[in-house]
Amino acid sequence: MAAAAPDEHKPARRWHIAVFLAPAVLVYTAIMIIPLFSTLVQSLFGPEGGQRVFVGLRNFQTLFGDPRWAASFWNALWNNTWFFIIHMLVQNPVGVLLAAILSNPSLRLRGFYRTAIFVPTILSFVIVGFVWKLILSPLWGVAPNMLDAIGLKHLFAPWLGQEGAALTTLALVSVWQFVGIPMMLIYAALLSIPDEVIEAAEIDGVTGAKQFFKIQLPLILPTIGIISILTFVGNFNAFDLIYVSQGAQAGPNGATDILGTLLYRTFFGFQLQQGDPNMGAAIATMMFLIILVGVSIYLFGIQSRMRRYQF
Amino acid sequence: MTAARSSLARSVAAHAILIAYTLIALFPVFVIVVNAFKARRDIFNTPLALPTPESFSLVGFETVTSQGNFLLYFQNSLIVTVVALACVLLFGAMAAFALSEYRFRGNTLMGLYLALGIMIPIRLGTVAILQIMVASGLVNTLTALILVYTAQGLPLAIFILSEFMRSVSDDLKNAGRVDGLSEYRIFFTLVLPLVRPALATVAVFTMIPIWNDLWFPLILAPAESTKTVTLGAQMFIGQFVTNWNAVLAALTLAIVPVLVLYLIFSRQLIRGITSGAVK
Amino acid sequence: MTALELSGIKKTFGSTDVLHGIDLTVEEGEFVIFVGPSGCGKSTLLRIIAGLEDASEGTVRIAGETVNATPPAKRGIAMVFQSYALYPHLTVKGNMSLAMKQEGAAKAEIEERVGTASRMLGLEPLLERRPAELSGGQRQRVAIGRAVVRKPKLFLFDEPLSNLDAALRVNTRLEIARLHRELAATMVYVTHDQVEAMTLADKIVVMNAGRIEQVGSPMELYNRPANTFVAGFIGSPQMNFLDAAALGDTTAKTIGIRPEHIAVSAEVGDLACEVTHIEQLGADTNLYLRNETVGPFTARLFGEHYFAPDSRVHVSFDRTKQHRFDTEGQAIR
Amino acid sequence: MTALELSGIKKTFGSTDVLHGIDLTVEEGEFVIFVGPSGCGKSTLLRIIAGLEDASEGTVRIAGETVNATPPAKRGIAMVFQSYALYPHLTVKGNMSLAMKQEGAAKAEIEERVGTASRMLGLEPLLERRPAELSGGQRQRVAIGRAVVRKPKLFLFDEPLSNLDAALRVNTRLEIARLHRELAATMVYVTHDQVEAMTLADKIVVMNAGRIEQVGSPMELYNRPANTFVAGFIGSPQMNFLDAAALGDTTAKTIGIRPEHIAVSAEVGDLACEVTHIEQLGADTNLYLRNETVGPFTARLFGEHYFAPDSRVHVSFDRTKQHRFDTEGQAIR
Amino acid sequence: QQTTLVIESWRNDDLTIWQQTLIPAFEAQHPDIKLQFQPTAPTEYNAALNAKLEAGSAGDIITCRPFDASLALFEDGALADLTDLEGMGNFSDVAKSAWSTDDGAQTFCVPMASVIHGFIYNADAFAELGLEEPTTTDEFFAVLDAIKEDGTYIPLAIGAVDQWEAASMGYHNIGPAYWHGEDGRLALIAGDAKFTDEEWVEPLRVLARWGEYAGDGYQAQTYPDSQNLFTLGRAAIFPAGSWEISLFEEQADFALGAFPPPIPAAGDTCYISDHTDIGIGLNAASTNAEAGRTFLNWVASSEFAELYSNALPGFFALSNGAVTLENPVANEFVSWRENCESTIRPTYQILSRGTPNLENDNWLHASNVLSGAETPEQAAEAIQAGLDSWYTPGMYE
Ligand SMILES: Nc1ncnc2c1ncn2[C@@H]1O[C@H](COP(=O)(O)OP(=O)(O)OP(=O)(O)O)[C@@H](O)[C@H]1O
Ligand SMILES: Nc1ncnc2c1ncn2[C@@H]1O[C@H](COP(=O)(O)OP(=O)(O)OP(=O)(O)O)[C@@H](O)[C@H]1O
Ligand SMILES: [Mg+2]
Ligand SMILES: [Mg+2]
Repeated sequence: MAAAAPDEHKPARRWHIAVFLAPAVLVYTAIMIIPLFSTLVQSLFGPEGGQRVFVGLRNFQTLFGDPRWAASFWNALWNNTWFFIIHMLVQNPVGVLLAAILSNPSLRLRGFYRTAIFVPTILSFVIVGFVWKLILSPLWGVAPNMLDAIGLKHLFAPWLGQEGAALTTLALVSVWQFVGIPMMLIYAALLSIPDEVIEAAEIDGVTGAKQFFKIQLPLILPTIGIISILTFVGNFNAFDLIYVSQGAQAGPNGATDILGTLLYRTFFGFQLQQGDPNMGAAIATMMFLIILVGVSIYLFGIQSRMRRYQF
Repeated sequence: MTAARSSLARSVAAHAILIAYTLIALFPVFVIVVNAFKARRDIFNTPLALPTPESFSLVGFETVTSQGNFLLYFQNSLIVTVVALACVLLFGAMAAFALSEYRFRGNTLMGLYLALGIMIPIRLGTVAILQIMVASGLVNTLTALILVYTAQGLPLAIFILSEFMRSVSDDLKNAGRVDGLSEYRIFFTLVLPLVRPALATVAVFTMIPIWNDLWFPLILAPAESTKTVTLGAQMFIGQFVTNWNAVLAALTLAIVPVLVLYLIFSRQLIRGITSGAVK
Repeated sequence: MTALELSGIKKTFGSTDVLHGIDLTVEEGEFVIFVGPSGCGKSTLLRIIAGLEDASEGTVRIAGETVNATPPAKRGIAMVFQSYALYPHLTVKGNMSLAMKQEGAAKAEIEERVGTASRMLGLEPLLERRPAELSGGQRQRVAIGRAVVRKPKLFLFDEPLSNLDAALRVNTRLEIARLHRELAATMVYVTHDQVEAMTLADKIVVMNAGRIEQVGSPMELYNRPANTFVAGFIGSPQMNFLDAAALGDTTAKTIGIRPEHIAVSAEVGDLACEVTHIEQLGADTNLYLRNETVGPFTARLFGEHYFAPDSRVHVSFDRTKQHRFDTEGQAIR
Repeated sequence: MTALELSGIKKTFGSTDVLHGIDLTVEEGEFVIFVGPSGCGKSTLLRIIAGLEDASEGTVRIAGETVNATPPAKRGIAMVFQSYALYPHLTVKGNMSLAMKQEGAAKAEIEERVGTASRMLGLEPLLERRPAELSGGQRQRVAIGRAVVRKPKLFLFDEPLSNLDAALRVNTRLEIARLHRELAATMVYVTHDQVEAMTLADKIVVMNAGRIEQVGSPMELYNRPANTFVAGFIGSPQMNFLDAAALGDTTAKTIGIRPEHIAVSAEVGDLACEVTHIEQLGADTNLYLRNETVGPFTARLFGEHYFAPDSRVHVSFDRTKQHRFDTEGQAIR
Repeated sequence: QQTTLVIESWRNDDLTIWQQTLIPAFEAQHPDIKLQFQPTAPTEYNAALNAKLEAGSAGDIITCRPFDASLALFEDGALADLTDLEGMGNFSDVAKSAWSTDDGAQTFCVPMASVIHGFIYNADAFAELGLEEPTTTDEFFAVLDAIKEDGTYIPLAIGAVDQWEAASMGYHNIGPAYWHGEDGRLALIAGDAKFTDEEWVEPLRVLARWGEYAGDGYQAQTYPDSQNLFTLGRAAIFPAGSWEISLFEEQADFALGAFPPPIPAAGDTCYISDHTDIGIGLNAASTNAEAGRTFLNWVASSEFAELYSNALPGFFALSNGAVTLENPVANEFVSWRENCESTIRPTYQILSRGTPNLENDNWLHASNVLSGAETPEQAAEAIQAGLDSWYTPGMYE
């Protein structure tokens, strides 16, 4: 335990800061930022008479002015938001719960559980899409038969084909796949809490769930913040799972279309639809701005105010 | 923890929850693995049945081993993953240390800058990245992939590591400073070992998308000699027909190395790494 | 009634044996102090009593019940950790009130007890601070406060006053003694401070390398140490151990004489010696002496005295206060 | 030469003023001890000298150079932290040798110095352990070891012996004194232990609430405290402060008399009083007394003495050892 | 000296055929040219190819999607002009239309194959239930009713989740008979016909009726599910494309039969969708253009046609030379060309150039109709509205 804020030293030259930052900044700027921004800039260009010319904000006007574009965009944004809500409501609490249970040092088979729960995160989307489609398929009987076995067959429906259920179903599949991530992060954070603080709590009679909420949770709050922001960023960038299980059209009837699939279709094209890098970049810019706002709120508003504890 | 502190009811409840969730987590994996060893018709007719002598089939694995050069693909995937991972961890941790340890002008802005990368799918930069690689003659080399994955992994690594580094005791770093350690030594000998659990976590998070990525191998290094496993497995996904036996076989095999890497990293998830440091 | 009974407690960390079978009975309301050299297993024993560590062997009984499998929270204890173990995210007040809140105590009562404890420990202006904003001694006081607000039947204190200044130490010591009387609580207390041990304890347990060397009242240990270890450990400066032969005593191996039982005079005395070093403590003076036959030894004088280093003085031992030990170091009575 | 010079050091944490302008000069090779109540700013001052904390105002000069902007690593200091701050992932040996490795010292030399330090501190059997596997006192010894292997010109010790037992404390104290002589190093040392302060210091700095109350040699402070604060702080049990009027002295407000300067006898004496409490420390006896006019006070007797509580005794004050203070608490000389 | 030609393709499926049949045959004749077939997963092909072409790392030989995708590449200068390639003479204008400029003046890909839509059925099941191949829509539904009545088989293997199944295997399969093939298609381009016209809505109505004959939960049934349902013998009829032939022959352990799309009423002309689907062209930036043209000439030859059509029964070579097919089902499909009028999918030429994309809209609304989420009329309205939002007839002339 020590002072909460990093110390301020003001030696004359602090080259080491530059040295620490340089490799990451160089690689990252060259391979990521420059290409990405050269792409985003394209949102200000458009085809005119066979040439790509600067068109200002025209693409954005199209995106929000044209009812079809706007409809797809808002639909995707709303779907995305829902996707995110499900993750926040299901993935993160479940992940935190699992980590809290797993962090109990006397728990047997801890390593096994941890690995087992993490395995889905390792799988490639192709497999995940395949297996869940197989399981949820009304034809091959996995889910229907299992529900039948517990007398709940009537609950079964071809969820992936239903407009109302498809997105939620996929969000839950995604939760299934990624719950390992919050779990591991929280687990790592819980490990750093000194044993003695926990022991003091034991003596004070703060045990079990109370111990988690009163002692551990406040100490790992920054990690919870990280998880939320990573979920936000990850969800608003999500693409693959929907793509492999519902295709780039994100059916049924656009019910699972999220920003990622909309962007992919627009940017890279799909089937007979030609890729439109300019409109694609406009959508990407919007996504970028949405995420940027979220991350900035976190970085400037929350992270800098969050109390941290040192061990 | 002691015997006295473990209550039976609590541990029964804990195990019940964990077993329930483990079943949920592993059931689909079980379906995958079971079906990787079955003939196609049995996959769909009896997806849940264990392979029986009649339905047992290694046809998928046979296809995988007979087509393409999977050993080489595995090797490529491993090289790319491990090297990129090493770079991400090293560079990422260094940058995270700079951000979390020093207050300098533009600190938060630099943090934001380094986080921009997680806000746009890097796929969008494909053309420019490919142009860079073409210009530098790196197309169809593993180096191209390593560079891209390093860049791709950095933002997340920095984001997570800087948070964890903030919780390393200042007194400890200060003790190092008083001991005359340079900032570099403090980073390498004090801070890095103490954030081992976070490093392991970041390593796992970074490794998975690299290992499973299809796009950049396809674009940057599609040549036979530089194919990765995931790209190799794509050859069984056809326009109208997907050879699910082979896909399942290839991708089931592909889980093994990541799982091994995961297990190696998760051994770094050690408790009490900082205990005994300060009063 | 027996408040605490330890029988055959052993503890092994990996291949290190830390406790080699500890048997001890503490009566209800007793104030027991553990003393012993650093690393002899005092904290470990306390942690075993608290249930934070499993004994490798042996049983712990609290109030007559075997508690080996009882969780710490159910043992009815409060503990001050040697390393404080404060909750870093809670204020001083939060740290002190958490346990009572947990027990569902009424708000007013919590307020009152936290108020009393913080007044006693001089923590009032700091109630809203967090541990990171406290000095070492302040943290230690919060740790004490956290334990005392709970008023349990059994207190475990691990060097609770080590970082406090003399004045505060005396006050807190008196407060703890008062608490002990008022609550009729049983207290198990670890300290390195002789004054604390002598003034607070009903019973001192002298430990050494995982074993109990002697149990007894403070003056018993001071006047009738069972062996050289206890004799040397209780009292400061330490008892002088002189070769019995050199002093002409053939029935013992070693003669122990406390520095305060040596009279020093410039002219007369049994033994002539040379002053090697002199320590002025204000109230006392420690004199480091050397005699050719018996070797170096220390004398302690009341008040201020001046002797030039290397000057020669004469000393007389108070024969009645002399301790005799055999070759095993056991006291000969 | 001046080893350390502090001028006008102020420190504010948020809205809390912790140091209110500290001026102090420490000569090369001097052993300076800071004492003061818990929370008075001793550690903060040490941290400012080390460069771990910025002074809000004022300058720190080490060996004549202003070091306000010099990083700690370049100040040529070694420090024992009050909270130890051991490297938890390194072994005891690793903890002690890290700094020397950094300096590029030869392997053999590192081995040798670590060997010497660990022998001096009794850490030899523990060299391969990690901090988590050590007892509190052992950790503290590692912290000391880590500082002493480096042999710098300026040592900063923050309560380095607080968790050690009496015997070890005496030994370590002597070793530190030896180190001080041998290296001719300057030492700045914080302690709450009167004996340590009296025996080690060339100069004691008494701090109170962020200010220096008095600076002087140990016996100077003991015999000629500048004010009631210093008088009360130095010496244990504390000096008795009695109302001068009650004692018939009209030129002072308060009369201070140390417990050891009070003679007690059953029959004769200046003042008759009642014994309220008695503390047997073995070598000394503390007597808590009460007189109707002057109130309660403490006497300290050499050796063992028995008085029944509530019995009546007579005391005489040693008039030559009496201290007189004015209404501001300043000593009247 | 040796040159190596890298062939870009989305046909992962054909990897073995190239490696075992086509490449050896070519290399035997041209020992100085090595071929390397480098397929990409079909869903990634367009995006990956575009990126590689733009950055200049694409292969020498480019497999061409029909119509606009390739046209755009040609217009961007990524594909070489092959109008003067000798082998081009082997192809009809219709065959070349998919890879020619709108005015037909330039051709940039050698046509490789077309696929024909129709229905493949489980002949054993038909025999068992005593059913005949239907010829009219009514007969078709009678057959479906009979199968449904019997209950052993799912009448129709079709799912809605992958969308394109509903459009290509459903709407575009049975539709030409209603909109009269090329006439209807060209009228649509000319603006003389609309999706809301009776002849375009009616096939949607027929499609809507399919739902009740599809398997349980067909809304969530994927295309591979449909394939498996059929080949595992659980479904009786599969609305198909001819590309299924080789797979079904390999996987099904029952006899296969095929019938063309039913005609609306007895005596109507029969129409089939004979869709030009694969072409092959030359990367304009290729440094091995000469070798590339040599290779493309070989692709245009009847030798290739023979090899390819037989290696991939169901992909019918487009060259003029007669090709003998060994596969009976494939022969059955080809034989429809004699009695029926051929047409291509109406959405491919010109009409899918804008946003919203007509083909994609077709997928979406056809699957909505199939799954019952929209009425045929609503779907037609929506499709037409989408098209009208950007297309004016004649805008590309
Ligand atoms: N980060 C901080 N924020 C606010 N106040 C602080 C902070 N650190 C220390 N203080 C306060 O500054 C004062 C001096 O602290 P310091 O640690 O110097 O005391 P000390 O003299 O070393 O006391 P002790 O003998 O108890 O160790 C204390 O009252 C403490 O509460
Ligand atoms: N986790 C551990 N692993 C190995 N040895 C340990 C561990 N914890 C403590 N020890 C050892 O056990 C012995 C007893 O430790 P303990 O903390 O009980 O000592 P102590 O009597 O409290 O000492 P101190 O007065 O220094 O606090 C010590 O020698 C210590 O090194
Ligand atoms: Mg201890
Ligand atoms: Mg301090």
